[in-house]
Amino acid sequence: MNNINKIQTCTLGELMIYQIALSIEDGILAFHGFGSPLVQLALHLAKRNHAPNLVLVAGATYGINPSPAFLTPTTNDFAMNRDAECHLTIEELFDLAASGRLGRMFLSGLQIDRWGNMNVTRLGNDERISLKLPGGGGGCNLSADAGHVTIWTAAHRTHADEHGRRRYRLANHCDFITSVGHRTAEGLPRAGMPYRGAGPDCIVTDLGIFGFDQEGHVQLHALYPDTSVELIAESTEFDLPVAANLSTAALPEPEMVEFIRRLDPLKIHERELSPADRGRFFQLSGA
Amino acid sequence: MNNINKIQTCTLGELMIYQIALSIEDGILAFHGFGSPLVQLALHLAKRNHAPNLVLVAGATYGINPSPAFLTPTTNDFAMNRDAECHLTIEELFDLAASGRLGRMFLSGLQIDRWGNMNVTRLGNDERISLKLPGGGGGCNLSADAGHVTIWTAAHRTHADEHGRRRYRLANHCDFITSVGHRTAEGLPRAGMPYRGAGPDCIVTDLGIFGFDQEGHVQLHALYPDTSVELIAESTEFDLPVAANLSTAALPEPEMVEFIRRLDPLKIHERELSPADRGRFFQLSGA
Amino acid sequence: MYTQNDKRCSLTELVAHIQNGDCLAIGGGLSWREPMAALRELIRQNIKDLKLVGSAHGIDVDLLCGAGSVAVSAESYVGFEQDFGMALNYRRACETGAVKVEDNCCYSLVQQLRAAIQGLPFMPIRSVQGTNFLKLHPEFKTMTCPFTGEQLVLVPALKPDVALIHAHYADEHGNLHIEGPPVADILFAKASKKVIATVEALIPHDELAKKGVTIPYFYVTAICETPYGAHPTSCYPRYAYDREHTASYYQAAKHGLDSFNQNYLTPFVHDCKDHDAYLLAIGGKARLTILEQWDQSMEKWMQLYE
Amino acid sequence: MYTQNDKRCSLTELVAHIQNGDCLAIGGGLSWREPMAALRELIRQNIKDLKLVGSAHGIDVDLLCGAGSVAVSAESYVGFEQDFGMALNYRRACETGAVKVEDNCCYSLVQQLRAAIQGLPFMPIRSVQGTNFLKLHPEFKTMTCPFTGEQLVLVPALKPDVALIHAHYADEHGNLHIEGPPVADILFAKASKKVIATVEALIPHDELAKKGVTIPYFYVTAICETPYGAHPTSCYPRYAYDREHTASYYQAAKHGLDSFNQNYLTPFVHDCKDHDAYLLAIGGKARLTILEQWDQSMEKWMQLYE
Repeated sequence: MNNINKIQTCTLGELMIYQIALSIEDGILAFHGFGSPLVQLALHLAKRNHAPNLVLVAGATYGINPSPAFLTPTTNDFAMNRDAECHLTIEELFDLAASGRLGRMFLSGLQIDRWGNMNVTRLGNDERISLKLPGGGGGCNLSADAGHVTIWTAAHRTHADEHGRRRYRLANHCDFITSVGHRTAEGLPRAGMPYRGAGPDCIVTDLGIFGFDQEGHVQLHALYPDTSVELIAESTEFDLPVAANLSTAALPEPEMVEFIRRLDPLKIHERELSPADRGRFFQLSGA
Repeated sequence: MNNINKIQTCTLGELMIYQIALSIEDGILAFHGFGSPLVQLALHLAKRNHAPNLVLVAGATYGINPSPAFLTPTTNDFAMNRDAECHLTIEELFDLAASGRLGRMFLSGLQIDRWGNMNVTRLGNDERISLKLPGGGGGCNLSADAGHVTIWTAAHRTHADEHGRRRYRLANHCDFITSVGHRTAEGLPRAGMPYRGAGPDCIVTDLGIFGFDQEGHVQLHALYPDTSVELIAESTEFDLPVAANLSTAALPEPEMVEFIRRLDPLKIHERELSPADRGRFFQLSGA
Repeated sequence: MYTQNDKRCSLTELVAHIQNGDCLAIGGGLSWREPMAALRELIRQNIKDLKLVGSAHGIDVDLLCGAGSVAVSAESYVGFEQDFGMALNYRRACETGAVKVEDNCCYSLVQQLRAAIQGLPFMPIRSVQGTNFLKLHPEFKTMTCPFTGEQLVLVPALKPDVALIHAHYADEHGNLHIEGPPVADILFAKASKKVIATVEALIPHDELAKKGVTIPYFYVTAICETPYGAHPTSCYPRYAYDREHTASYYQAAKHGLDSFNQNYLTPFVHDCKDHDAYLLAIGGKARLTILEQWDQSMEKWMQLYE
Repeated sequence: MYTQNDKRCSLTELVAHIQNGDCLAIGGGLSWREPMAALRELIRQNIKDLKLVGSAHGIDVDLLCGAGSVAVSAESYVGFEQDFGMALNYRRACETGAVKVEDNCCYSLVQQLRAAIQGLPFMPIRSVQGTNFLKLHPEFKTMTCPFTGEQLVLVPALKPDVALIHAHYADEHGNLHIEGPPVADILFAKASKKVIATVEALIPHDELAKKGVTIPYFYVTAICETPYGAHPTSCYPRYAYDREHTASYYQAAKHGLDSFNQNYLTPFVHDCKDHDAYLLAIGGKARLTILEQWDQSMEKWMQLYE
């Protein structure tokens, strides 16, 4: 308790973790994949707080409801899987998704377009790959199958190079569509596809919180205490509609912050953030 | 050894077990299904003798290479599965068959036609079932998928009723085709079907040993010491070609007989035989 | 997704998850680990018009047929093997037309369950074509494979309304542990809309986790601790198959439906208000002890089959 | 069907089962239970032109790309997660065109392996359509479902030439036991033409049976006892991931292929005549003991990641 009383601020990472956690419904089965410490922490935070009946499936190990010893930088580690209640196999997790029983999945991309399509496969084109990315794991399948998708990225903010050019994370175009949002690679609306899931309904970035309008287009929903519509628009390649009830994102409670810090003593989740963003702090309201 | 020296005869059941065992190749995976004590004993006999590298899958339990405590009248029993080396699941066994890795299967029927099609589903027709049989388990699937099929029946012999009518086991027609032989229900040759397996190549009955000719028609291969071509023809509804090299079936060695008796102290396998057939004995050559 | 913390309920409540007309998948196989106590309760609750799906079954399906609970059988085998032979109540019900015969095959069933588990409309299969099963299953379709040009059969997804399982152990959360052959229980659990289970014993989660979770809790709707819940089928290593009781069952069935009603259903189902009463009726502790002592010697084990 | 009684062989003989141009499925996942000793031997044997299939991989695939052993990558992820980020040798090889990119997705891979396991030409899947994976996989087809009218993708059977697995235990007959997540190893073992395995230890069958057989012997072609065969990836509970060694690997790769050759491949692969020599090169008993003592205290465990 003493520790918690001392917590008067949260970091950007902690805010993002909390916001990702808020997208997670109680009583669903959700899977955090690998290479996603912000999401891993968000799932554990959600389960501890508003979603005690969450069926939490750990990425890479497919353990259910583990109590990680501490967050490790690589996901398929016994530390992440400690005391799992039971286990799935790789095929079972994907079957659950394909049969409509994966309530929510978390996906990211080096390019995210206005429909929530994403690219984690490559930059360049069929003839010439300018940057080979690691690939999407099961994101392609799960973007179609999961009930809902939370998108997150900690690299929304762009900086102009010496020629004033920016490489946008929220971009007009994906060089390769690894996972589908509300329009397919061919531009077809998602509703016409035989997918199980409803697609992305939330994007949590280093700059704000976004949703999707009825057309399936990204829409700004909430700012952070240190961001603005203009700042966000500057780092977004496409025109960004703003929700009528634009708000400022809620911050986590001190005990949530304490929980995150306890679960991630090595601060693995900060590796998702830019060095500059690691210095962003927000005053907690209760403090 | 003393026991073995005393064995001077074998029973019909033991002869059939030995003959079924002779159809089993070494180094294959074979499955004995349930409700088939003659086959269960044959597989264990084969593995102990000429087929030490047989992968013996026990019916109902899907245990591999068990050492049964004793044969039980119902197959899904720990006694049958004792000390199994490892286990399959139901789906794995059938997958192995469907992918061409089940070398041999053993099937029977209340009606067996000249092409090796069999009926264990019902007598009667679509409108009226005159006799509901237990059903075929996985025989339908395995008759298409298994590399080879050994057919067995202990009820080949027919007896005329007071009107001189016989109900043939080896019959002109199956009321229902549960498992396929060398012609489908529609009369198509097996070669035209996308099956994995080559179909039945051997029938062991209470009267003799049969194979199939190039057309896929049942053919008499070997008599028993107490049967004749005429006797067999009388109990077979269809015309029965006789192989050029018709022989008398080989009898088991005394140690094989002793092995069978040790493995089946309750004489469960005799339940497959008619009361009269339980009294048939054959003098062993070595005796 | 069944996520409540405590899934325990009474046998009456457990079985009430089954509705008239449901498609019911019964776990276990032949004389092994059939959920017999729950089936007897189902008969007492007068649940009717069931469609049964499964692979190799015996007394479980025969009992329901004898009690008039079944409208359709899509099992692949119902019988008593070399033990007693044909399933007499089942046979009668099929021959009179009281039960509609939609026999299936083991692998077709597996593929149909897999389609449900994978959220697919169908699964392909090579076998079945060339047999008469296609007449019993007009819902099966065929296609020409676009890769090989072969003809394949497409079997549609099968999603039972309820899977009814008897397992060795559960924790309160509903994680199940089965020892020995799971038969089709895991497939049933994953494919079905609801999973209800009787278990020999409820144990703390830590203990269960050490034994291994066969079926994760979130598939499981409700559980009921029901020791000897598989009797007269076996639940090794706890107890062996009660062949003697099964023989008396078979004798009762052999002499017709009236005999079966009078000599089996009445004394062992209807007149037993609950599972404890049934256990007394079949011989109580004395009889159960004999079944539990199968592993004391080979002779004791063999005696159970004589 | 591999049924010989004694499947033991040397690491050299084991790896010789892999031919130039083979489709190779590597077991394990990310930093967990990769068959690294066998992969180093594969490089020493100069086996080339491999097509790699798998789900989530890291140093295993990256090492083979750095050594020039790979022609095609059909993995679904190759990287070092938040640990080090991109897989640099892999990335270079893909960008120069040395390795042809045929990225796949986890479930598509699962369904392709299942088709092989089930002897089917293909498996259906709902997802993938609407993405650009169909461009990378012109062999995928689509069909209109005859049951629902939906469009489905048909992914063809994938039957790797060789599955290469590192397991905890084997018996001489080739039964394998894996502790912890099997990842796709069981699927690979069932789908592949050959299965070769390194294991931490050979143990008698009775002991193995008590632990549980993860992969039955008849799938397994050959085995080689290779303690620490997963190093620098983990093989819990025996030893943790060697992050320090992996960091030096990463540094070597970061400065280009020459640097990687000189600072990693030469000292840790080519100059090590065998696995024992490698274990000495990475620090011998002293280093291995540290990795084995991960469970002595939370502090010791955490230190491995600092």
